[in-house]
Amino acid sequence: MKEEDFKDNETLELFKKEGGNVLLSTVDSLINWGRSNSIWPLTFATSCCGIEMMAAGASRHDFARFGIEVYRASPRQADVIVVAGTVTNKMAPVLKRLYDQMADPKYVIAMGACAISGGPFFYNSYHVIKGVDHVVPVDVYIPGCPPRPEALLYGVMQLQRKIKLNKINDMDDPSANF
Amino acid sequence: MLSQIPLSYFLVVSTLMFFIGIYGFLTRKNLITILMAIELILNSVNINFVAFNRYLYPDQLQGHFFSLFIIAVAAAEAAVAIAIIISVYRQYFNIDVERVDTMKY
Amino acid sequence: MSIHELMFYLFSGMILLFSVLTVTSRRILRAATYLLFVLISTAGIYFMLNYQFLAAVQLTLYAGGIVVLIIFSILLTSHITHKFEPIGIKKMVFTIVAVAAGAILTITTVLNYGFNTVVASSQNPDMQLIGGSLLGYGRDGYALPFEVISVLLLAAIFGSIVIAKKEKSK
Amino acid sequence: MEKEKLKEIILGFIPEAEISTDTQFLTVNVDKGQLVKLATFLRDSDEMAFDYLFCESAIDYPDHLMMVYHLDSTKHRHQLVVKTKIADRENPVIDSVCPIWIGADYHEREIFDLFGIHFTNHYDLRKIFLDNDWVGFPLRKDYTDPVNIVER
Amino acid sequence: MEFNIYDLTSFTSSFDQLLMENLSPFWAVAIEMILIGVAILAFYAVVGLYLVYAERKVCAFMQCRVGPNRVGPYGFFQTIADLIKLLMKELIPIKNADKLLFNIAPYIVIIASFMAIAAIPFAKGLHAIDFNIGIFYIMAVSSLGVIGILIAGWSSNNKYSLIGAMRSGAQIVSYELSVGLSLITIVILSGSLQLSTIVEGQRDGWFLFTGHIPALIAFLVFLVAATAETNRGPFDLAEAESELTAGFHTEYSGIKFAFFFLAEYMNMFIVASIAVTMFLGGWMPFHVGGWEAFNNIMDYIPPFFWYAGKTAFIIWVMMWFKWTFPRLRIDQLLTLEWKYLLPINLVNIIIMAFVVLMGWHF
Amino acid sequence: MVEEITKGKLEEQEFSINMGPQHPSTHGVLRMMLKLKGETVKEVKPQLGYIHRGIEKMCEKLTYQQIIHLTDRLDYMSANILNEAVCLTVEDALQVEVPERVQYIRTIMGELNRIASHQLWWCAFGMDLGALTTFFYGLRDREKILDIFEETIGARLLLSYNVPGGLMNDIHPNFQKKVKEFITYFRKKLPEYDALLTGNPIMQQRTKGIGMLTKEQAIAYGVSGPSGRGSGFSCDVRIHQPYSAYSKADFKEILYHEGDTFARYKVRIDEMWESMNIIEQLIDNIPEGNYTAKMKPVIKLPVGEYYTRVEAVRGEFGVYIVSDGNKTPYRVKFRSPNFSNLSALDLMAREQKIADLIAIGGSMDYVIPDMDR
Amino acid sequence: MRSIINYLKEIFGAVAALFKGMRVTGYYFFHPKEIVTQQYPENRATLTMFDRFKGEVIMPHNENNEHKCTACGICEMNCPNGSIEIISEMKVNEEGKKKKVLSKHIYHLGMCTFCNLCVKTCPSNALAMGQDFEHAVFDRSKLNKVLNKPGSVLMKGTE
Amino acid sequence: MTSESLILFFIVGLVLVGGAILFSSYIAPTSTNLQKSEAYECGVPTKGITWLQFNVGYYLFALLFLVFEVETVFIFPWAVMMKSMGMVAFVEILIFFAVLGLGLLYAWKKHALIWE
Ligand code: SF4
Ligand code: SF4
Ligand code: SF4
Repeated sequence: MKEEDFKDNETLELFKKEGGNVLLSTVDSLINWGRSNSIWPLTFATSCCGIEMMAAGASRHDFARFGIEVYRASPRQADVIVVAGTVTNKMAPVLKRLYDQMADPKYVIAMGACAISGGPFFYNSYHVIKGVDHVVPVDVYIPGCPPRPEALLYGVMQLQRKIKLNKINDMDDPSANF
Repeated sequence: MLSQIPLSYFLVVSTLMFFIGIYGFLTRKNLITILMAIELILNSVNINFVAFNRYLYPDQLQGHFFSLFIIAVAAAEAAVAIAIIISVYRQYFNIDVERVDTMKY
Repeated sequence: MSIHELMFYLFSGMILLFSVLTVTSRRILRAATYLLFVLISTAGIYFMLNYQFLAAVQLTLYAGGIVVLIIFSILLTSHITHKFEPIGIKKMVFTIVAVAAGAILTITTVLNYGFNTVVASSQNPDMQLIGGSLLGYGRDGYALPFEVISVLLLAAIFGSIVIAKKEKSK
Repeated sequence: MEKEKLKEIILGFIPEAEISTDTQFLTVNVDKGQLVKLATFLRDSDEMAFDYLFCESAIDYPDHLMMVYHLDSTKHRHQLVVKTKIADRENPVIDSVCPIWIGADYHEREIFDLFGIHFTNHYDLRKIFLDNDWVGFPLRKDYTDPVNIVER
Repeated sequence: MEFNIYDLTSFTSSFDQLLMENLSPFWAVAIEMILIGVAILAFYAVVGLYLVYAERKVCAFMQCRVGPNRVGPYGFFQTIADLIKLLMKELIPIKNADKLLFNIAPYIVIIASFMAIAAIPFAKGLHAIDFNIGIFYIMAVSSLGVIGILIAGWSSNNKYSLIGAMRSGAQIVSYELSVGLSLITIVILSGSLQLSTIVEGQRDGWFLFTGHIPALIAFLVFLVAATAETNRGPFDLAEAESELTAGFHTEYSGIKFAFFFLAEYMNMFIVASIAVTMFLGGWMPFHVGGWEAFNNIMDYIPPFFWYAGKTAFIIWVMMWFKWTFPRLRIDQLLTLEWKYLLPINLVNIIIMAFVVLMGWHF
Repeated sequence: MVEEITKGKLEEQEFSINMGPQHPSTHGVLRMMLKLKGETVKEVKPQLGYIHRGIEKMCEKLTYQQIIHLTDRLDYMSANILNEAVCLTVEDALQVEVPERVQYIRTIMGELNRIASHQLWWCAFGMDLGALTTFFYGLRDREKILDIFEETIGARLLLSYNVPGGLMNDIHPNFQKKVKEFITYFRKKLPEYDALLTGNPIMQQRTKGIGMLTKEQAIAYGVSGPSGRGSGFSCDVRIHQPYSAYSKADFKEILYHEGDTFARYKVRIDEMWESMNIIEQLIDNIPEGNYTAKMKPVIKLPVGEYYTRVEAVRGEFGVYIVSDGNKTPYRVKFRSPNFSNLSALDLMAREQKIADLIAIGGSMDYVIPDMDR
Repeated sequence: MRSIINYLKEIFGAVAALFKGMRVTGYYFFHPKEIVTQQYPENRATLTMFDRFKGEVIMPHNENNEHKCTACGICEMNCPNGSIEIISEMKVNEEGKKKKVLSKHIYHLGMCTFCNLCVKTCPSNALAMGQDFEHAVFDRSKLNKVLNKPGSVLMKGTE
Repeated sequence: MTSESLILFFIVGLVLVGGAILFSSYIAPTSTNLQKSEAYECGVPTKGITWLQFNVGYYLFALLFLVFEVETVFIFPWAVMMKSMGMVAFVEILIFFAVLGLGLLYAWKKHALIWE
């Protein structure tokens, strides 16, 4: 997919600037190539969006083409946590804990309206977190309710683009600010 | 090539191992560790047998077979020993020798 | 230094080091792991002496069998945070002295004894030979022990089942 | 069985029950003290045989709380609604029907959690949804939570 | 019968000679060792990585999808990307874990598989060590891997790991017997433990065919038991995802986890190699007695390809098992071993001995 | 601590372990506290609320049209049936007669939804048992249904197709053709499910006689739907209180009396066949007409209480609306099948192995957001 | 004897049943035609959504940059989760009447549940469902969209 | 090559694992937070101790395994000789198996082969 077909290139440019706009070395790009092509997700699905995540893994859409099929149940071995579904007040500490227990480098995809902003449960609900970015730092937001599997794939590609900007030695813990 | 190493070296190693085993046997209180010490002792004996066989009667296999049977017997012994340990454990929830013999059956 | 010497020193060093660790380690599973290393090094010595079958038996039965069994029982009876109390200094010194005395005595005897070593062949006894002797009846045959082993094993099965299966005697 | 007949039987058992037949299901209003007695009767008597409690809910009215039990009989295939008022909104207590219909277990825990109604005789009355340190009963009408609720 | 066109023995020995002549013996040996070491390492890495890739592709095809295809042509570099990523992943120190044992465990698992590879004959003359107790040695060494798993599970101080370790302990311990006994059936037929002799013995027909029924039973038993011994589905109870999250390696991250992952595939490779060597004639081409022309054509395919092809087939069958069957429960697993496989095996050995005694084999 | 335990009565000491909230086989965020002895489960304590979203409270603030989109998010696997239930309640209360066409379409959509859900259940159940390929076959076939949904409704999972008084929009012209195609296709594929999983001896051994639930227990706990019918509890609302167009189709209730995991499994497999029967009977007879009845833009229910029971995929779903005459309900209660079904889990899983617990959970087909609401 | 026969029968039955399952997976392995995978990013050019697919809410503009929204606020009211905010101002039109004019129709894509209510209830059909689904962004604020294009005005003849 | 070169394989394995872990631990990013090094248990803090009480049944399998492993070891030399020794070996192994089969039968009958 071509660069200009992607959305939100401006933010990506911004990230590049923040990174000092230094050219990546060969080693960096090799590592980023590895990282971006092997994003193992944690099995973390709380509700409806999880079903579409499963659908994305199934034959029709085949997540595995991106090398992502290795769903790990243990956060130690996962790279990305796809928050697929509503996160409630009771669940938030769990999510945070899971995120904390993941090994660096780690990424978060907020999938679906609930994960982005609480979605349908934004108003009048007493038990829903209004967006998981209050709990963990989110790298990519995929709107939809639920997003269709292609949208998830698209989000993953966005994440890959973001990973490709990383430099080997500026991997600070993003959760330090939290 | 082997002749570069004298037989006595093997014997020294096995002796040391034997006495280390004895040390463990005497100082350890846990039944399982005692079992391990016994395994060390048996092993040192095996080394002796094998070394003797190789250096003294290389054409025969007595030492070799002796070790073989020792290993087999050790296995059977370990099986029974562990069965005993487990049954002791189920009785006392403990496998310290000292505690075990002070407790009443 | 030939490869053989190198290996001998390596293996005997490992044996001694890990045996000491086995009997002194305060964590039981570590002790078992060290024991495993001792046994593997012993197998290494057998390999070096070219008794390959014996070495493999050592690996299978000792390392793969007995140690596994020991680890199993450790998993039941001990917890990861469990440590042995260090033994009293007095007892330790006493034991060490006694053991060292014994060791020195034996070693001096061993070193002073003149073995008439013959290293005619460092041939590996091949399986045909081993099998032949194991099944043979004659002077070098071990057919009887071979069958006795089976009885021994039978006894071990009976014994361990009876002992371990004993229902909770309340 | 028709509503009328059911009504007669129930009235024969508990004369002071208020029964309305013009609603979707036959509705019985009983005093909360007689609830367990009625429930046991409903389950055990052969003509009633209400063995299946398919819904149990609470309603928060401005001056009282109301427990509603929806019953079904797998034998006769008739339905019944039992209602009980709990006048004390501050400290509501009612007998549990858990011993009669074990399926009420979770429903009552839910009601305890969200309405704050205590059930006596319930064997394991814990909060089911919310954290143990959650304050307030969200499904009550007067519940406010400025932290979590964004009003629209 | 002409085999020497692809005989590698002469090549290796002449290489040996070349070194011996030009260097002092110590250095000659040292250089030889280093070369072999590097070769093994490369071989190990390549096989491991590509088995992972193959597994992904195989399961993808069985599941009506295409599998990894975006990293390199047909996703060929997928596992390399995985490797790079895993190498660059944080190694998390676990609180309350027994650090020493926690770190030792992957070594044990990997080294056990390394040692086993040493004795596998890949082609004529292409094996590191030709023990005269070959097959027994492989069995002995590969039985050590389980200790790594037990230690890993126990030292993680994690409940899932502990259950996983316990399970895999019981499992591997049980199935090792069946592996051993089913191999014995073939040893009776071949009369040797040396792998090269065993392979040579299958010159005129693979043992699977010459030993007919008992060999076939032994082969099936071996396949089942070997799948179980390598901890693969449907016997992957130790890491049963739906029950124990990740089983004994729940707490392992990054490259340490990768080693467990790798060891699983290497063990699969090893048992497949054993199966090929013992039952399917190792690197021997497929021969049919009497069909000289056919046999000659078969000889032109290099032995290594025969070996690799057969191994790939066995591995594929094992993958096929994994992706078809539901996982067994622990008690079923043990029942299968102790009440079915083991008695069958014992009887089978007797039958085989009888067959050999009567000379009924081909 | 260790000393205490070693000294204490270890026989009675149990090992407690957590499964969930993040666990591959709890189908969401159920947390189960297990007490184990060895591998044997001594007690299961489900902990709910990890996905409690307060939907009942939210409904009190929303109009009846808006409630629909929240019911979808309860049991998202039977979204269509759930919002049908709300629509039926509102229509009952207002005494609106919906056109027959709407009833037919609702029934067909509901049954398609049921098949889709059972397919997904089959995938998940296979995964729980460790048969990983089932996941792909089930979802592959499910995509065909999703295509039908998407063509008509525009959404794949959360349909929001029913609105009070009718439907959101008319069916797509291709609808009938596609559905028929699907049924021919799926009739061919369903036997594959049997070959892959049902007949498998490993699977049978893992499910037969495991997780027993007798009929009496099922009734007492209110375990309905396929799970209840696996115990012989005849609880199909479609039969006993037919709604929409179910009275026009001829079908039977699938009942098994064994009460074990395998019986529950079989009920679902057979229900897929039966659903296809229903659809086949209805699909050609969809009457012409309007796709919605005349409704006022602002719906106000008369004061009173309304209860509707429908047969959702996982059991009896009930909507209980108390209205005070406003445009928003006074109180809404959803009787969710999973909630009651879950309460029987402890009973079923005791004295079974961990692996059995997973199988039992899989056979009950839990959807956690539906329990937590 | 009976039990031994049963024992053997059991084994053979089990093996046969296992083989049946293997035939299914084996069949698919050897029939790559059965692969149903759609190669998403590669097939973008040919990938078409169903025309009713609900990907996002859009406000169609005609070529003169005109839309139909009268800023009546009905969609805002009907949206179950407040994804729409209408900002309007009072303007005096040519006829001298004060009239509400849309200045911003804010649409929170990150909250929308695609329930279709806004589209359905809009009295002047100003809204529609778009079929784009590639919305993933790095920054959440990018999801708050303004539907009316800058400088757009109300279509003539819309009330 | 002779069996000495086994040590080579050992060393290569050691180097592979050690090198990779060393490399990784130097180059991989690290971060710390309070929860990271705690035991993972589905995202909630662990309660109780990690200690599993297993039944004896479990050990019986291990014990039986050991016994049968000894048996396997002794059958190997026999298997090698079977072809050349013929009848004698056959009879010997029949006796051997008969005795051990008795053991297995005993275990079976005593329900030692049931996992509880
Ligand atoms: S965004 Fe929509 S589909 Fe996703 S979890 Fe939330 S309500 Fe469900
Ligand atoms: S979009 Fe339609 S409903 Fe919304 S403000 Fe504009 S005209 Fe009104
Ligand atoms: S589609 Fe529904 S949720 Fe989205 S903006 Fe329109 S009314 Fe709101």
